[in-house]
Amino acid sequence: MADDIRSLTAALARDPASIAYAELAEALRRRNQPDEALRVALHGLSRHPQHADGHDVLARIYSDMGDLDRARLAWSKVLEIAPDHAGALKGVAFVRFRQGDVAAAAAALEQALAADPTDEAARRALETVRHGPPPAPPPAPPQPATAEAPPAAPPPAPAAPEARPRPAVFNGFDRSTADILLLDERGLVLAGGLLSSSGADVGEVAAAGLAGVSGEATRTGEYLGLGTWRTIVAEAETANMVVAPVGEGALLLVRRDRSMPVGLALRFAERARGTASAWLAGQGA
Amino acid sequence: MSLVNFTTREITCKIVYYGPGRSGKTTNLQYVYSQVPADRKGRMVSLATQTDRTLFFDFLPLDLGTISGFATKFQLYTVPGQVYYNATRKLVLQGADGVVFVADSQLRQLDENIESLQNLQANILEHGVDARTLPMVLQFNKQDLPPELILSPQELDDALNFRNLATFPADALHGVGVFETLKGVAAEVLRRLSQGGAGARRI
Amino acid sequence: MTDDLGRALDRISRVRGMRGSMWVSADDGIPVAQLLMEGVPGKAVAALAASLVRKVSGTAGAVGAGKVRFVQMEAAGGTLLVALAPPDLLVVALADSRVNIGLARLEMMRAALAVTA
Amino acid sequence: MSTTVVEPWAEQPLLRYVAESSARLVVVMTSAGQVMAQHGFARAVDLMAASALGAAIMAASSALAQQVGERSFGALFHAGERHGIHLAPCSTPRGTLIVLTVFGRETSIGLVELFYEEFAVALRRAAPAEQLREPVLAADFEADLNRSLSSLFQPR
Repeated sequence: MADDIRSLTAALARDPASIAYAELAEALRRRNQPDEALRVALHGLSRHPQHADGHDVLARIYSDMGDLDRARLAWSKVLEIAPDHAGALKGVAFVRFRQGDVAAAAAALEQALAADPTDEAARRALETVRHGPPPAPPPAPPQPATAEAPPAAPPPAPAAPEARPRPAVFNGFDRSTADILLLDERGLVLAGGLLSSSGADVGEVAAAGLAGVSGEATRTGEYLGLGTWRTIVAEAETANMVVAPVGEGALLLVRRDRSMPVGLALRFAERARGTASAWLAGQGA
Repeated sequence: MSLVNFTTREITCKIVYYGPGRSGKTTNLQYVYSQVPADRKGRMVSLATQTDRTLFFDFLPLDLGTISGFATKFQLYTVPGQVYYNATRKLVLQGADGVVFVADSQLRQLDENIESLQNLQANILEHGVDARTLPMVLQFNKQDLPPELILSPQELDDALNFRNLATFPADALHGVGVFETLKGVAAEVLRRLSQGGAGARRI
Repeated sequence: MTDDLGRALDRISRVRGMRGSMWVSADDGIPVAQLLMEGVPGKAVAALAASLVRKVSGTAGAVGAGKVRFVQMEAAGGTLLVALAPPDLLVVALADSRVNIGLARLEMMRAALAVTA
Repeated sequence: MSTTVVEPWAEQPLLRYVAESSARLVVVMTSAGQVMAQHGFARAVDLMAASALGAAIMAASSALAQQVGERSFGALFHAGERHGIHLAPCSTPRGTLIVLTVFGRETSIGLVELFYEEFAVALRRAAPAEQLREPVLAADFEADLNRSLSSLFQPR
């Protein structure tokens, strides 16, 4: 047993009511022992239900286990106790972002930055949420901060994953494939690519967001008696976006510069939909 | 907090009837309501369940006329007794100027009385008020029941009266001791006011 | 204010193929003013249109397209049109497939501009 | 997130309502605050406080409605910074139930209200008629309240 775990376990044995449980749970979590970490955290929290850092560690454990809903609930519990808890705000942002709610993710990160403008990790995460690839899980503070001592600066977020090579379905399509993306209804990229103005690959960010758009469009069509939807066009400040379903359950996103008239962008999207549909058929999708 | 208006010489005080479930809190208010003339009382509001368990509070506004030169108005409240409703009970206690603790004299309810007194203590503390400064009286209700079922006022006093409060034996159903209790708590509140304390002191 | 909103809805509703138009509070997704033909579920239109626009705006922001100003959803049985009037109003219109989208869009963008000017 | 019911008929309508409205917390309760079904609560003590307060708010607003000559208010909506609260009565063959919904910024009052109306219809259709339970003795009233609470948190 690692020595930090041994000493923390001893400290807890000496004083079961101490809040060292949070440090022990975090240490167990880092050594990839989520079940023990969970047991220690829950036991500690039953004694200290209002211990923000304890709920923060619990949220990380759930996040590691892939239970994002429970992680979000635990982080929002932290925020009830300590509204500007940086770890929790970044945690909520991470979960939101993974669940495709980009706006809520950005809001949480903006709040973290408002609370601590020097928080570099939050700034980079916000940049990524707004323009770049999805952020890595929030870096854990080395040890849970006591109320007085400000949390130590967490290690910097790992470098953004490099753009993986994708099937060149749309090559030769109006000279560039930087504006066409093919994704499945679960929000995973199939082909094409999308770069932000700064050149970052925002394909996965778009894919995550569009899964939500497509679900809402389907529901809206049903409830308003409009039937199945064919296209969604969004005119924004610097670009127009066209979203269209392709075949059984795939989605196409086409982004064209504002200078191209909407009508033309729609025609362009129609052509791209044909190409994508043929390619998917070829893939037996 | 009681509203004391020295220019118009008016006082409005909030009195809360507290105690375990079915100890007779609502019965106290219903008897007062039945006896006070129409021009001296407002409409009684009872937020109760269909089975007449107090869910949130009963409320009875009273005008007791002039006491030592002040036109005195009382707002009588009761709280729900069940543990289940602690969240709402706590709200009603907010800003109370005086408390009537209605104890159920039945022997088998002694634990509930003690638990409710401790709950009162905890809820007062949570409002940041020092319980020792809050005017309070004890009512030993249901003294009309057969002696073998109940504790005597003396036994109840020993078991519950840690703060040497004024106590009032009562049979609220038939109105015995109800007005004595109300006058008792009113006197405590007004005495505290005359000592310059604006009702319960915030700690 | 409300008669300006009402007049704008009048103009929008005169576009051929229009089934109804309404002002919606963007955050709450509830109708503020409406001019609907019989049978158009105003509450549903407001709630769903606002939700769709919020999701589209989130994605547009994430891919660097900036603030969304107009959204149109074409479906087999009709079209949903939304013009954004920041900070918190939407002009929403429900039309059948024959609608002249260009004209409807123009009236809606003009209405949105007028109310934010 | 856990969705548990005291009586099975409420489960499907509640699951659909939670999915469509994206509500974070939902409580279906009697007008006395006795819980029939819940979504999102991890601890019984939180659910007990929420249902007691929800029932109390409904009781207070109904009393206020009568004072101003209204039969009773429909839905109540509290807009908060990060959460909204929707509270509404729902008449069913089992008597009037109260539905408390807490939702975040990922949805809106418009959507909650839209899918609450559907939920109320589904509850009305699914609820079996009130079995003529013998009236709960005053002494057992609290036990009755706690019985449904504990059944919601039994290990499955």
